[in-house]
Amino acid sequence: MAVVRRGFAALALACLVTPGTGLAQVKPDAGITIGRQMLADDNPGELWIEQGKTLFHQKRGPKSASLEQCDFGLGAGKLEGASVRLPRYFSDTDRVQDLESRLVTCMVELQGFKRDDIVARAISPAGSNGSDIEALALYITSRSNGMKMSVSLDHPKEQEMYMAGEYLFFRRSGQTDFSCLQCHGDADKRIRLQDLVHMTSKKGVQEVVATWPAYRGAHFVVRTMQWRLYDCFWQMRLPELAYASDVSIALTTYLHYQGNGAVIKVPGFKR
Amino acid sequence: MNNMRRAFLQWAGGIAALAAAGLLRPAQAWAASWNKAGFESKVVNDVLKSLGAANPAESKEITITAPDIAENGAVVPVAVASRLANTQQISIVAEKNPFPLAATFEVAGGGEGYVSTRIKMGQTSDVWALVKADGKYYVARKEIKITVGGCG
Amino acid sequence: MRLACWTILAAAALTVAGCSSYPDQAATRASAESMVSKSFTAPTPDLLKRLEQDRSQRICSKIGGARLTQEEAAEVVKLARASIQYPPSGKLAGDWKAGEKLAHDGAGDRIQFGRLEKRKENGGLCQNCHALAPGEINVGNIGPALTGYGAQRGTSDAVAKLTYERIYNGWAYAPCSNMPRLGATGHLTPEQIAHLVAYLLDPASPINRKP
Amino acid sequence: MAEPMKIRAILQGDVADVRVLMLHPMETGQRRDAKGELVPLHFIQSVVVTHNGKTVLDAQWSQAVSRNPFLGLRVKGAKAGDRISVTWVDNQSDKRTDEAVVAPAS
Repeated sequence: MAVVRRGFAALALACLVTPGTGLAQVKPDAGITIGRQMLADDNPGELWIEQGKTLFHQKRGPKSASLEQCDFGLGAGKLEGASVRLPRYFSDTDRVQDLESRLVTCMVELQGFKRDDIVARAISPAGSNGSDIEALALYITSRSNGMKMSVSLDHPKEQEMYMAGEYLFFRRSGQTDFSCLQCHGDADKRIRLQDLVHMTSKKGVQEVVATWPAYRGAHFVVRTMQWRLYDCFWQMRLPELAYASDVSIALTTYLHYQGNGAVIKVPGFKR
Repeated sequence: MNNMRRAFLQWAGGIAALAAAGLLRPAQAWAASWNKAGFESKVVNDVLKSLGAANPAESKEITITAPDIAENGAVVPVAVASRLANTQQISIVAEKNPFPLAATFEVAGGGEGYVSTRIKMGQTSDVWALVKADGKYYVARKEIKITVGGCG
Repeated sequence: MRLACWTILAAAALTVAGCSSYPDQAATRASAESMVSKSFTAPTPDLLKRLEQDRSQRICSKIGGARLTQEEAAEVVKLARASIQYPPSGKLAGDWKAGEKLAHDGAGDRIQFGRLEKRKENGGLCQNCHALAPGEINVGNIGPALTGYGAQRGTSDAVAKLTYERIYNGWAYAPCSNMPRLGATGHLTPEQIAHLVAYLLDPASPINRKP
Repeated sequence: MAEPMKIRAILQGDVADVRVLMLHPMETGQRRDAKGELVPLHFIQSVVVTHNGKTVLDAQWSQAVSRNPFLGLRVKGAKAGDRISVTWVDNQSDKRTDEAVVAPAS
């Protein structure tokens, strides 16, 4: 009985205090950071910016039009500073849209692409040359490099998206009982060796919103926020997050608003 | 170093694609100079033989900069700096790779004894920096641990 | 700390948005749940059910990770206790070698590109969040280190039972903790959990090796 | 078709720090594609770097160099405005040359 009580106490304590106390944990940090720094200093993601620029100005699609007439919130074709205000409400679609869902809208409306085709190709296979949207999203976001994230919630639909995003961030479901909080609710946590961003801290969430799209070393392509969210739900064993869906936009609205003030610096470099 | 890193963020001026023809040797000439025997060697000893580098001497004048632990074996950054006088050639060898010799760099003219690249590693292994200086071969080694990245 | 942080953020949000037009909790919940129902795809409709929350998950989804009330905590514990099932054999400690393999297996049952990841069995996921045998580097730290688990606690039936239950449904002891209810949600079978218990307790298991 | 490289060359004293990113699959010949078919061996075999037309680095690579390769080197006796040219050739005889001008330290 005493053993049970001691065992229980130890376990209960372990749940209350920061894990890692008591038992020696391997601290792999020092030997890893130099590698991360070497990779981040020379980021192959840079190679996609030019591609995105070309795609933006090229006449493409059934309507043979460029994206120069696409309005990302600051007027047709105005890209400087557009990303730092996204997601935002757009009256023409009567929706709150993030950069990627707005790109889909423009590729459909201006260029005549089929929505289903774009969405199906939006996230490229690992080890490929990447998708049009990945290159475009990087190019457009890079035009806000050095600028501060400043998402507003002035429109009621922006508020609604933010509130939904917050609710979803903490919503646990599925066979792992995960919400975003389980992995991203504390500082200095890792899944295996991979550092997890502490998203309920200002610094952590700013690091996130400032560095996507990013070059993903393990995939050899540029990845976007839509992919980041999709991949989290995959690990959580949940169904597949639909590209540019409201859940993705709500979570992005929540995170970007929390990250207001972050200075954009893309492409980021992720493991 | 920080200043330098910041400076790199500004791309050096105009980058122009050149019509390659005038500057290039024909492809055949390249294939001939490529160290086929070395790159197809399956053990380090054969790599050394292919280079004429049997029994290289350990040297503290060679520095390998690389992580102790690489998160992604597909992209392991490795930089080699040689302070040996008259450094002519630097090879990077991953001992336990199926084909250990990853790359050989001939340093000529104004080239300093420094190269940096990224290699694939199948498993935890010693990485060798094999340096030819003044006609002789020297070596430094560093173990790099490879972990399987991701959650899968 | 987290609660305080959240309160400040919420206050800031309210100030910006203006209280009058701010959606209330029920409205937010309704709009977010409606988004959930329209934002996911799966190869078969039954897999979409994974998005539905059970009673405990609902209680454990407090915004900002806010504290549970005493009643809520008691309800989660009660539901958890009732959920726990034991292997038909009654043996709570199985084969530590099988457990070791499971502990280092993070795959199984994920959905990607319109396909369900079908395997003989799901991985135990332990390595993702817990330090395991001494010297292992590729381990997470979301959960407490399990290094020396059995060496510290012994191998009594009581320890085995407690360990089994903590894996099957840890919310019976720590309601709404980060630890997935691996047995209760069906991620692992009772037999698999018994293998994990053996891996944690057996003196021969690498996890109990002296560092 | 070969995509442009990114070349940065920044002066540090009289040494130009040169950093090159290339877009290339660097296929090992062992990888299978989505259809389960082996992707043929396809990798950069040679990289030559010149400084004002004079060769300063002549590299031979195997398929063990990572996809989307990086090459860093240092060129002694460089001045702002000098030309750095990089040429790669792969085992399928595809090739690419790009050039950059050495920028002063900022």
